[in-house]
Amino acid sequence: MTTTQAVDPVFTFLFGACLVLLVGITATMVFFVVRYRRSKNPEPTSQVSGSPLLEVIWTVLPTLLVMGMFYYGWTSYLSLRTVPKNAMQVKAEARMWSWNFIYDNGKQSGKLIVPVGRPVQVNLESKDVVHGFYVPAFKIKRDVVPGMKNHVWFVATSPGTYDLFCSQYCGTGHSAMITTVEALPPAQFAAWLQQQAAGGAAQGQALLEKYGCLGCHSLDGTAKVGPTFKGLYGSQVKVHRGDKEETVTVDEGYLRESILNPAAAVVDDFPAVMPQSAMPEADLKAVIEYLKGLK
Amino acid sequence: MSHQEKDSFGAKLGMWLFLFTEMLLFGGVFILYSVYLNRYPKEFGLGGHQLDLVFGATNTVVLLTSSLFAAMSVTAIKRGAKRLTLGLLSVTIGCALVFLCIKYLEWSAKFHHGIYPNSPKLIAGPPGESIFFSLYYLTTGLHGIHVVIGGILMTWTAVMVQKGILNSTDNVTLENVTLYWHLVDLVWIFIFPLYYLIL
Amino acid sequence: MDTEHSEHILSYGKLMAVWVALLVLTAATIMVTRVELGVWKVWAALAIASIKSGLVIAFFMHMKYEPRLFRIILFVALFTLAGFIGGTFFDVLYR
Amino acid sequence: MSQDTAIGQGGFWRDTGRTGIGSWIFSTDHKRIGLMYLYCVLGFFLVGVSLGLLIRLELIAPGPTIVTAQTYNALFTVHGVVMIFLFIIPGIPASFGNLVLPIQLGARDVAFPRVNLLSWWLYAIGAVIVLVSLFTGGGAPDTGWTFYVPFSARTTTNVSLAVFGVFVLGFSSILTGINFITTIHRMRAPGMTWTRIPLFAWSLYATAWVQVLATPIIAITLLLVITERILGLGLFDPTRGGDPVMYQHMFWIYSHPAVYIMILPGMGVISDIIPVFSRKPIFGYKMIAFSSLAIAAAGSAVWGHHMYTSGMSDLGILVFSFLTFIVAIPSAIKVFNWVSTMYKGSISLEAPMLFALSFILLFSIGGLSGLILGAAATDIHVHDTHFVVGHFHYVMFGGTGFAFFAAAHYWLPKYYGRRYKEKPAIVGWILMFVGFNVMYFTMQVLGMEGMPRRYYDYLPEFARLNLVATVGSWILVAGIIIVVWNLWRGLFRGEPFTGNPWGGATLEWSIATPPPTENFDEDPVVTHGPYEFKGAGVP
Ligand code: HEA
Ligand code: HEA
Ligand code: HEC
Ligand code: CUA
Ligand SMILES: [Cu+2]
Repeated sequence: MTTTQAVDPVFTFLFGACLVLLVGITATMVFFVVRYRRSKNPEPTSQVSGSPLLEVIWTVLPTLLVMGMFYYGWTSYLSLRTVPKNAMQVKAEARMWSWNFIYDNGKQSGKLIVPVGRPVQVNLESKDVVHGFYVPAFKIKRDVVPGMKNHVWFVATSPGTYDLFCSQYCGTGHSAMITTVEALPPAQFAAWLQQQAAGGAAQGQALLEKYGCLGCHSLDGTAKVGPTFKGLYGSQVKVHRGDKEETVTVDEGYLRESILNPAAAVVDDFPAVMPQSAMPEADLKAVIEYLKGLK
Repeated sequence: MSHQEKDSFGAKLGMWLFLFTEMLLFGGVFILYSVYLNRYPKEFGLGGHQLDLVFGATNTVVLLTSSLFAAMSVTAIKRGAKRLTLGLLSVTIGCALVFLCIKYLEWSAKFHHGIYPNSPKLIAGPPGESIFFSLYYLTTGLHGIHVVIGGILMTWTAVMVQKGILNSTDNVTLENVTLYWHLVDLVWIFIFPLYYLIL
Repeated sequence: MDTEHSEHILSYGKLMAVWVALLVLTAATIMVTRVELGVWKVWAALAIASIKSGLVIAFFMHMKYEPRLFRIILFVALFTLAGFIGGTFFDVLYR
Repeated sequence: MSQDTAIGQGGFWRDTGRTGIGSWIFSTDHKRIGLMYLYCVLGFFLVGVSLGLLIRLELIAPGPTIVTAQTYNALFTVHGVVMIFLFIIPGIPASFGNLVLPIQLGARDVAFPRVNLLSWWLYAIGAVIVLVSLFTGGGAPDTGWTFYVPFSARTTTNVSLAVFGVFVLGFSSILTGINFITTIHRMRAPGMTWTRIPLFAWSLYATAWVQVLATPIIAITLLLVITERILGLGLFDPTRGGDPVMYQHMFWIYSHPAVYIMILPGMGVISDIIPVFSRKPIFGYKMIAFSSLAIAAAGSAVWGHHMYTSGMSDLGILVFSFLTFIVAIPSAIKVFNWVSTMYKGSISLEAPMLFALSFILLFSIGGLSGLILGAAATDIHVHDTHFVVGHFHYVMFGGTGFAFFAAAHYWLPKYYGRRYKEKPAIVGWILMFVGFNVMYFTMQVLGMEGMPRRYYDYLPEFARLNLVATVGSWILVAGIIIVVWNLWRGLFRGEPFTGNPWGGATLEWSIATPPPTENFDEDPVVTHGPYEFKGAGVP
């Protein structure tokens, strides 16, 4: 059974029951208002102020109904918690404000690529604050809490792309912390998994993904939480250094400083929220080379 | 004119309700304490052994005694013994001061050893230990603030007794203030074993 | 409206007796926790603390001589606190 | 009182001979304090709805529209904080509770008039602190009204001050609660037995208990957020061994019971209004009174339903989900009893009754969607989406908000001696009702489709429904403006209002309009229940 199949019937049952109750109550209310309005019924025609029988009925019936709702909701919830044995393991790292998925063979990806038809268990780890792993298409959600081992599972039954949201509020870039689940046919998935990141440009991009830079910086010219990387190298930017305003031309030194010590010079109109990053020298070089090439 | 004659029953009811809120305020800290004790029994044990039992026990006796004097002052004022009431209240306030002095000594000894919230020593130590001491400072600090408030209220009532505003027939304010003081004692009755003894 | 309850004045002697009992109980907790009882010492210490607070509430705080309403609401408050702690433990003990 | 510009027709407005601001802000008269609360609360309501309007405007289309992401986050945080702590929690109890409760019991004032004044001052001070926090320090807080750690411990915005303001507001709420419990126990007039207490007073009694027993927990929790930020206690910091989920427990231990602080007084208002406008005794008085207590009691034990996805234990989810469904039962009892009260009555659809009837409908929608949230399997999907946002606006605005307006139309003329016009009130009500449903029902659909809450920007597939919701908010604005303007104009310059035009049987309708400062010339002796209309001077 998939997670969607477990949850959907509960929705149907609950919405159905609620609809019946709501329509019943509203209809009764409207009927009374019309039937007993003062112009038609100038004096009340009854003074009843209670009926033990009725009150017992409408205590007991709702009790039974809600117990049914509870039980159905609970048992279906259990299937969300029971991970099938053959599930593939993927680690999800959440940080402000991007996702990074790490596979058993060490491969990393900013999108969650999964094989169709095979259950996947995603182990959730947070690098900073609480995030939420939410894929509406599979009706699953779990908070990513720092210091805590949480997980979810799902299975994609047909190939396609599904939205993956961060559901737990985590700051400025919360609504930008979205990516996708891509379900590939098993053979294609196996091929993807084995593919090693090639050198050069592909490696640079992979590094940006790995360090979570792309949560805040885009490669296509749109400003996200931070300025875009596109055309950054060689351009002129206005920054303030402490209280001083200055205009700098982006060169290697500036890039290096911006990455290792982001608070030193803060670009105008952007908040000083970029975290310090402890990249090994080799990675730093590769990133800077890559950024230079982004025209 | 129900609000012109004093309703001492109502005043006491109101005071008890207020005491409940204080109980739940400390209750919040005790929730955290119990949860973290359950998670870090070893570290709590190590932390607890670094607290000084002599300081803790002395303060327990001091507070219990002050409570006794506070309770006796109520008896005294109802019997119309104004001088005695004032004397008993002064001893109570004195006990509060002694308590605070001892607390000060205890805290400064800990600070001296580099144990205070967010200290480098605690940050370097095991996680549970820093939790223990944070809770310790939080609880005793919050309690200390209540001792200070209690002392101030006690002084204020003593002045009112002196002026005769509180007397053998109208003394519910004194009763209420001593109720508050007993609550401070009650909280300590739990703090003492939880932090100094059981670990 | 509730009728005014008769004012009860506690004697000094009784208060002293309570105080002595409290000191004895304090000594008892210290002793109990110095012997090795394992987890039981937690419960023993808490039990003694509860007895002590019972004494303080009943005598120093006059609860014994107040109308029943006061005891009921005290119970409500304690029960609520117990519920808060208990509810939290449904989570933390079984995580 | 010949001048038609005079505020009110006398009564407590005039009879002390003192006017001017000092006679208000230092007055211990429960009516003056109630009115001061009312003005503040209404003021903050308008601030809050304006922020809500800005939120909707930003969400009208995907991408940046009118503000930046940071500003948006501050917007919904401040909107939530203002609405919860400054509008809806003090809303009905502190304003209408103060105005009406002592009179309904046959008392001259609350038990502790000076504490009552202190409570208003604390409210004012807390509100000022919250407002100051928006413009000082690192700027308006951006944590959401839930202040979840670790985010709230590390954001650079002015969280500490805002949280401190809320802490002060908590004390104000506690003092009101203590006052009301004592008042109800001690200040009832001769003959006012427990089964003759009006249901509004009963609901305040249950509310007051929640205020007294739950609020201290939020006080300590907020204190912990402050110490976490300033002293670095690390009690919730995972790198130091703390547990962020414990924060969530402590927060919701208060904040779930708080939702019953919000709704119970509203339910009390409805229980008072429906019988009056049906001219029939309330159906099942004892069950309604008792169910208020049951909601307060059971509601204190269900906080975990806000944490199903947090990583709480499955056993915890089992227990909290079960208890959540238990709380729904007393609410259901109330709804059924309200509807039955109208059976064979003589129903008059004046403004208070219209608001009351729409309360039943909107609260039912909100409450029933609460059941979807209470069931473990379904909550997983809709948690932290706009479905939840829809749920709580239905119960808070559709419930308490509409009850607030019902109470305003029902009671305020009594205190001003003047009344609003009926027609504009009805037009405003229709616009509010329609706009409300257009906006919030749409938001529930959005949530079902998976749109997370607190999202500044969203995917194109959500664009159409968001547009609909925003248009709904404009219809709602139009309604609120008409209703508030009509009330305002009417109370100060409308037709005189005297006697007992609605035909209420509770004590407030037996005294002069506006009530004199001492309420009763001589202590009333109560001889009949609150809803026995025969012989209660009903026209
Ligand atoms: C006035 C405030 C108020 C009220 C009264 C309620 C009432 C209820 N709420 Fe709500 N709730 C909130 C305010 C309120 N809530 C807020 C503010 C949040 C979000 C906080 C945040 O995250 O920011 C929230 C969130 C919230 C959640 C968490 C959602 C999530 O984040 O995932 C849940 C889950 O169980 C829930 C459940 C309920 C239930 C079961 C009730 C019940 O009490 C409802 C009972 C009512 C009825 C059932 C309807 C009337 C009865 C009938 C029509 C008769 C027929 C009924 C039956 C036969 C049962 N609420
Ligand atoms: C009582 C509580 C209450 C009330 C009444 C409202 C009212 C409104 N809220 Fe509320 N809302 C909350 C409590 C409330 N809200 C809470 C607690 C949150 C959660 C915050 C968080 O996530 O932390 C929230 C979150 C929230 C969101 C979700 C944000 C997000 O998650 O991204 C949205 C989005 O649409 C929204 C919109 C609105 C709107 C449009 C109104 C409207 O009802 C407003 C409509 C009315 C008007 C716009 C009238 C304005 C009138 C004037 C300005 C003129 C008056 C003039 C004269 C008197 C002369 N609110
Ligand atoms: C939390 C969001 C965030 C993350 C994650 C982040 N940045 Fe930034 N970055 C910003 C912001 C905001 C600015 C602009 C303000 C400033 O200069 O500090 C910025 C500025 C920069 C600049 C200077 C740009 C300019 O226009 O001058 C560079 C270069 C940069 N970041 C590189 C990186 C790299 C490489 C990483 C990954 C290791 C990264 N950033 C991760 C938010 C982020
Ligand atoms: Cu990450 Cu929201
Ligand atoms: Cu809740």
